Amino acid sequence: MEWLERNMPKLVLAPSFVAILIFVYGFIGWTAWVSLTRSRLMPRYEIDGFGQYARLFASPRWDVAMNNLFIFGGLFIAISMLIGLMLAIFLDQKIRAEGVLRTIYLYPMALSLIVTGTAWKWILNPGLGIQEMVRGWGFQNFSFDWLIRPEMAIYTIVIAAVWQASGFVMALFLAGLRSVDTEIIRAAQVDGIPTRRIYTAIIIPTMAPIFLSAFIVLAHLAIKAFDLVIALTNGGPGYATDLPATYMYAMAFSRGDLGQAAASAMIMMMVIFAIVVPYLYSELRPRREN
Amino acid sequence: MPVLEIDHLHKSYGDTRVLHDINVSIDEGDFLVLVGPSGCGKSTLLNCIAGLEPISGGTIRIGGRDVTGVSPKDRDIAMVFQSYALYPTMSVARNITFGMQVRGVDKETQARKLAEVAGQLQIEPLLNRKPAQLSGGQRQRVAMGRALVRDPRLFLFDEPLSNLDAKLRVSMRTEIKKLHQDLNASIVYVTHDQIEAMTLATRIVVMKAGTIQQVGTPSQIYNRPANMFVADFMGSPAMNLIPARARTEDGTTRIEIDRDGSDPLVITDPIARDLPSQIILGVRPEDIHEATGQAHLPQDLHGAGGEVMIDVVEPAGADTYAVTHLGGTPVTVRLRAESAVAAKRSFPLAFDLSKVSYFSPQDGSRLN
Amino acid sequence: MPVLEIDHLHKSYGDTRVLHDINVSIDEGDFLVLVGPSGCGKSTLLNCIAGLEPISGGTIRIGGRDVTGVSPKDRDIAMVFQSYALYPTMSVARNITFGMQVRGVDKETQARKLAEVAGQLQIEPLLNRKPAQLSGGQRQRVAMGRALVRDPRLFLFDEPLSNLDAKLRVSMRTEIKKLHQDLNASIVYVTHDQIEAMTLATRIVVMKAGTIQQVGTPSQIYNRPANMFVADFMGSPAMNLIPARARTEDGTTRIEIDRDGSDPLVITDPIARDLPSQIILGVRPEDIHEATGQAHLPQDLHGAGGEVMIDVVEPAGADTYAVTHLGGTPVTVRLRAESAVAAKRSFPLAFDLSKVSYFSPQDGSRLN
Amino acid sequence: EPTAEVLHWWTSGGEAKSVAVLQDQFKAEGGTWTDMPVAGGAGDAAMTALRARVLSGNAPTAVQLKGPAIQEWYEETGLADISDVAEENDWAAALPDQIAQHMKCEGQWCAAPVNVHRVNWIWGNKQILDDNGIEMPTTWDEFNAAAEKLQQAGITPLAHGGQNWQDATVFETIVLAQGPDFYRKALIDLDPEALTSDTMKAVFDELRTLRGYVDDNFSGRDWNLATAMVMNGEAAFQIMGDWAKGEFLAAGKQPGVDFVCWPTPGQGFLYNVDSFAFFNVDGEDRQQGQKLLAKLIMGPEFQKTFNLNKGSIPARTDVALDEFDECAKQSSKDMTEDAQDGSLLPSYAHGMALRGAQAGAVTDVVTNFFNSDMSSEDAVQQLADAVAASQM
Amino acid sequence: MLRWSLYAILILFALFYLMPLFVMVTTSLKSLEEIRTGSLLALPRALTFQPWIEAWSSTCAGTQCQGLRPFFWNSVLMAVPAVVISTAIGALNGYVFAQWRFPGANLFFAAILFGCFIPFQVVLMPMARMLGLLGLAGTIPGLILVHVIYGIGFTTLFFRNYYVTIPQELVRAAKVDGAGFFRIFVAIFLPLSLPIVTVSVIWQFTQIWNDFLFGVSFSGPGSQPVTVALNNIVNSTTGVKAYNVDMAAAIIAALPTLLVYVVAGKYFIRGLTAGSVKG
Ligand SMILES: Nc1ncnc2c1ncn2[C@@H]1O[C@H](COP(=O)(O)OP(=O)(O)OP(=O)(O)O)[C@@H](O)[C@H]1O
Ligand SMILES: Nc1ncnc2c1ncn2[C@@H]1O[C@H](COP(=O)(O)OP(=O)(O)OP(=O)(O)O)[C@@H](O)[C@H]1O
Ligand SMILES: [Mg+2]
Ligand SMILES: [Mg+2]
Repeated sequence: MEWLERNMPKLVLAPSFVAILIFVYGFIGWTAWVSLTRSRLMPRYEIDGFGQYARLFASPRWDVAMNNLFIFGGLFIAISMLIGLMLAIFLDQKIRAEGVLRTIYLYPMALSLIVTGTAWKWILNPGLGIQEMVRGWGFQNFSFDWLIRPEMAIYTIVIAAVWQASGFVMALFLAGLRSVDTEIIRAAQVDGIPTRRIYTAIIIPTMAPIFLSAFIVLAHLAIKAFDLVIALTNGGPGYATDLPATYMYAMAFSRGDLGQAAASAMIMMMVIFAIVVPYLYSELRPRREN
Repeated sequence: MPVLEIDHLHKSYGDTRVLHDINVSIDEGDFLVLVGPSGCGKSTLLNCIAGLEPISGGTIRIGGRDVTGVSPKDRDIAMVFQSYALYPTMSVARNITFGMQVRGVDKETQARKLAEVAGQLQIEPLLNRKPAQLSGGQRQRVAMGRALVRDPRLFLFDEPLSNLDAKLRVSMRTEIKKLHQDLNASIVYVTHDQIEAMTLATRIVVMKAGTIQQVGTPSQIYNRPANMFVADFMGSPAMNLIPARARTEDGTTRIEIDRDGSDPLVITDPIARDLPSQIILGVRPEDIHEATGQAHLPQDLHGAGGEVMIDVVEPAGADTYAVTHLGGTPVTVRLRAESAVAAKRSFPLAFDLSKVSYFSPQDGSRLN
Repeated sequence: MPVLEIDHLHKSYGDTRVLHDINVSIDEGDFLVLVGPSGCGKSTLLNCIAGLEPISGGTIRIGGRDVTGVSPKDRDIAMVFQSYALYPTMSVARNITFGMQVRGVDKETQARKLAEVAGQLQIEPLLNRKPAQLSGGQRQRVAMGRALVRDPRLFLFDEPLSNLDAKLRVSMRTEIKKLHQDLNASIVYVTHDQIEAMTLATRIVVMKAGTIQQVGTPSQIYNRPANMFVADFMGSPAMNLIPARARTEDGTTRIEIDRDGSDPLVITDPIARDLPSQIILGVRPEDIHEATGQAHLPQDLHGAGGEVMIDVVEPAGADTYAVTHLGGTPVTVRLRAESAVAAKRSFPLAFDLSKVSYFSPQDGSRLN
Repeated sequence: EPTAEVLHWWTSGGEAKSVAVLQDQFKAEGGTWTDMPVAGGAGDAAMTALRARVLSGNAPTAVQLKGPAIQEWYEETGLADISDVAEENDWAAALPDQIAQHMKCEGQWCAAPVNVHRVNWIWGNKQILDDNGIEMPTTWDEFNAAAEKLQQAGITPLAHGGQNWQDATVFETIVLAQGPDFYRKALIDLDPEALTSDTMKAVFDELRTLRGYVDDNFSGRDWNLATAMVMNGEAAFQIMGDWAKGEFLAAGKQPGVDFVCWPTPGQGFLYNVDSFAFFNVDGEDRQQGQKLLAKLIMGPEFQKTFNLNKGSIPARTDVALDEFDECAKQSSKDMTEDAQDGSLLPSYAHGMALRGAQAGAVTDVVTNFFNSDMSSEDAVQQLADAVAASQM
Repeated sequence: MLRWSLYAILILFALFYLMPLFVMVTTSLKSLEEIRTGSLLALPRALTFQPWIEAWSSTCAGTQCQGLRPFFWNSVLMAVPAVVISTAIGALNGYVFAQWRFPGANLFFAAILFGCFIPFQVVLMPMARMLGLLGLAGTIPGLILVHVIYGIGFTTLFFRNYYVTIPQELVRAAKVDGAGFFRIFVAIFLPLSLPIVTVSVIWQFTQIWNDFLFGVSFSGPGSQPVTVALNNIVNSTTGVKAYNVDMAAAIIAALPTLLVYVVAGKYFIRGLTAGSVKG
């Protein structure tokens, strides 16, 4: 009984622990294994060396995909955080129609990209959407044709992704803002701190853990931005908007090149590891001392 | 021109009325202390002055300007919160300097003021800690520091010393007093500490359940309480409030107090007062004296007392308190520590009639 | 068997040592009061006793059982937190009954105890409120209530009355005293209020920077402080600590104190004490008397004083404090309110030599 | 009682109706049909589902599979042998040899074909062509000339979309124009010499030329929207398989009246054959289901109905084409002829010629070329490299 | 003045967010003819609700022509238990990580977080094998299991990061009051958790309801969720695309999620913990 009580926290975590061990790390191990084989349609388990990685690094398409990941991931995370935080702060000012606005900002998450992709495609298409509309108003020189320019198309993906995810980030931040002790805010007000500084210097630092949540969520979405690319550009023009996730999917499921897919997955995870782990470390460490 | 003028202020939380028709004004350099039982609305009043709580009625003027609806940061006030409200992610030093930094005070001045305040508050070794690493009293001092580095038109302090030990409290009290005198600062100060109230205030406001009971100098409040509530509330141990009968007779006032198992105690006030027949006699424990060695007593105390039985004796360091029964209530007498008083023994006492108050038993108001 | 036994307790936060080698034991029915300056480790010690902070060394035994590592809920304790720690989503009533509910106390008992405690604490009208709707003092009382409804082996109170006004404080003090006597409860109590410490404690522990300075009864602590720190810390205003020279002569001790612009003051202690030549003379303000009417003085004070100049006079209700200079330090004298003392005038004083303490100027330890 | 669970990606319009016909026939024969449609990504989603199903030990009875993928799956997991059904109904006689080969795994029948699409078609807007006096181009030079003319007249010559298989389709028709042998060497045998040859460079040059005839907004456009452009007179031509015909017909357009269909320049027939493969399953009822299904799929009735709906022609050569339109009839005729002289060839762009990895490698280069300003020299080099890497 | 511009910005953003919805709604109310000929961004000239009716009850996905209706229930059966279970587990995990730290807890937390990044494409195959072994292949419980496992990372993250902001004194008080691990959680933390439960439910419900990849891979013929049906409707390979039906279907498929947003949104109440504790 005593033992049970003392170990309850660990017991509670145990199922998650087992699940994560098998279904995340076990599967990562499986992927690592497969990446060393010549698996094609289906997994084969004879180790064959690092050939898949050599192929991967030789592929110009993979280069493009990785480049895009950095451009897209960086911009998407930064912009979504900024917009999400801004909207959360604005909504926190005792806004009248808060409930309605909040739902409007949030709803894009609700819609399946299978179809919103089409809507975005239309909106961004120079011949159908915004460009056409603005030109219709008489601005003949207006041009917004990123969707069809290989070097710019990735930015349209950023726009659509921000549109989809920033509302959720807003919700996260709003929940965080609402858990900050109001007395502290009052103290700052009396201290003569302007509202802007109250947010930047006092509230936002106390929300550091919420930033961690937002970062992880956004990074997750960025790395897995698969549906979005498929729906909006399908990787095009050419493969200009390919991302590692779409590359991997193409290899694994349309091309029957599982070994290659596994290798790309491993590289992807290593990159994530390299970026996320230092961040996790810096976020989790100081809390330990308190 | 008054620094702060409060006119007919009302404040409710939903249906709960918390402040009723508050009228107070504070002049430049005033040190106003708010006292009153827990929950009477002191913090709420401070919050209203600071603009942290919307008021339900009335007006507040600071420096002649109507600030009803003005945001706290534009009221030019500094405040110490009862709950400290430190910025949790900032170090102690930054908690204190942050306001200055925002106001664009130059680095040097910031450092100087920080050092100064840290010295006053004895928190130099803590400057790099986070609030979560501080003890209760340390947090309170940091909260004080945050206010002290400012130079506002009005300071608001909400029980700023409640978590400090006596020594530190005395030294902090001195710092606050100095602040008041040196800077001629205007201060509104909430405390439940009688000594703080008496020593710091130029004026005291006594509140009860959201209404003001009396406004006056410390000596007015202590010596001439406006009603039984104030009399009872101020002073520790509290003023004895003894039911008695009064009659004017031969240009003097004759006061009879019931005594257990004996004749009533009869006291003669040399002044003819127009009192109702039933009164409450208010007398502070230190105004009841031991009447053995008559030499100890001021001249006019002779005859103003008699023998009583002592129920309990409580030694308390410098003093000894003796509790007896009169008029059906316990009466506390404060004696020097070396007094030979003992429980269950008879004891000769005398009232200092120049210091007593008479109250109406009906509404508790002062009669003399 | 002691209820609580603490042996060689150490506690560090990271590199910061907060408690050094604490040894205390409490018997059934003891009322132990912890006092010490802000930040000296009182709350930390309570937390260690409660099992809320892991200790870095030593053992804690409750009721003879080693509880190092036992979870708080199995230690059979009740605690009031300095920061209240009320459950924010529960009503006041549920805050109080939660512990009983958890322990499976039946509904009826819960209701009865709730009513009882609410009455004692004067919080009946607040029972349905949420903590956020309470004033500071009200929160503190609710926190008290949460502990009082329990019937644990050991109560831990961390400054439970610091936010209350004097009257309420007195009545709460009485409640706690009753609790202690009626239930023969064992209590560890942190306070910075001298009167609370003196009136409540059966034993007082004085701490400083994580070490215990003295353990003793209130009168031991007050009258025979073990060192200058304790002497200075306990009592308000503090004991005067006056540098002096001592010499044994004719079976008496001759003590010389420097006086501004005049000969040294010479006092003769009738007992021959083996003192070093340089000493610190400790004397409480109430043990310095006015020597005009010699009749006022106890017999043995005769000759133990002289004339001094008064610097400041501070009237404080029942008392008046006069401050003078002796041996290069200010010396406070407590006088009756009606004393005719005045600033910048000469004043005849006398020390009560039966009450003075002598300390070593080197390590501050007591010499007599 | 035969049961079948059929995994396919024919979810909409004519296709779904056609599958429904099969389903009805199956039920009429007393079978139980469980439909498992998974659309998306030209069958990618269905393939994803298929893999999960196979790995969980729960393969569907029949799966829409085509081209070398059938043999690949056979190598990975084995497929059910339906030779008895095939022999009983003499499929060998009814199918062109090339197509029959796709249905066999190590000599035994393991899949049943549904239709034959011809990939190398040019679709034209009759009105525009007539207005500008354009004849059927028989070489790419003629096509270019016609396109220039149209461009001068302010008409978009070529409707094209943004899916990379559309790029690949155009590409393979140009390759085909270099002769069946070159096509075979380049896109079936992946002969490095052919891939880097001047001929291949010329192919890329032509592709670059064609790129100039496409309007600016083609990126991201679906193929059927491109078809609509031709229909609505916004563009003159589209190079697309015969499924485009379905769009014209659905919009009520008449072949020869509103639109015209020509094979792309050069000689040859690129085919894209849809088929169903049968996995190894347990249970008598499911195995029976497979057999019944195989029989029905190859049944003349189904072949006719289905292909009328879909715009393609029956895989069986012995189905009467009376009800089919002109384009289909020509397709059928060409198929029979080209089957004789070896110019009936599998379409690489539609997964009939190469394994997925290799086809993908080629497409990557082609689509990148089409959407950038890469030189033809670089393109052939990349092509050879990518193909080499994919064969590791 | 300031407030005015605040509202202006908020409304501007609202318009940005609404733009695609506007396109979708107007398209879903147009006839196909109008879509083909008119501007995409124009309001419908003649309203028609036919596409909505078709999308709900009669459009074909494969050989079945019953619209989205039959698949809805599958999604509900899958999403509701998966959301509840993963949120519950996440809340408990977060509670442990935030308030009952033990050596190694942070490392484990980091490990869980890193798990959030595993690409789902990678797990498909081994997961399929696992489900096959567990006998859950092609069933709704199988899907629930998958969604729970890959949802734990996020729910744990949300709750942990919310709970660390709650002062430790509360746990201490409750421990002294005699409450055990679960009691403290239920009586003290849960009532404080409404905002974060809202966030977690929104996230999980959205992720699970809109998931396609797992849905298509691990469902059987009788257990396909609504996204698979939607995909089948939208992703036709041939034939005329009924954009109006597609858009209507998409909006219908999103209705439960929107409903969750509206309902859950109520619980974003201000300042739940405020004033409870000093410092
Ligand atoms: N988490 C922590 N990390 C580092 N130091 C700490 C931490 N918590 C408390 N301390 C330090 O430990 C010392 C003892 O703190 P404690 O709270 O026990 O003091 P205290 O005696 O209760 O004071 P007070 O009367 O002001 O409440 C203080 O100096 C404080 O700054
Ligand atoms: N949010 C609220 N809703 C309802 N009543 C409230 C609220 N906040 C405070 N009160 C009530 O208002 C009254 C005044 O509270 P206030 O905090 O001003 O008291 P106080 O005089 O500062 O007391 P203390 O000395 O105990 O701090 C109290 O009775 C309190 O219960
Ligand atoms: Mg208060
Ligand atoms: Mg403390």
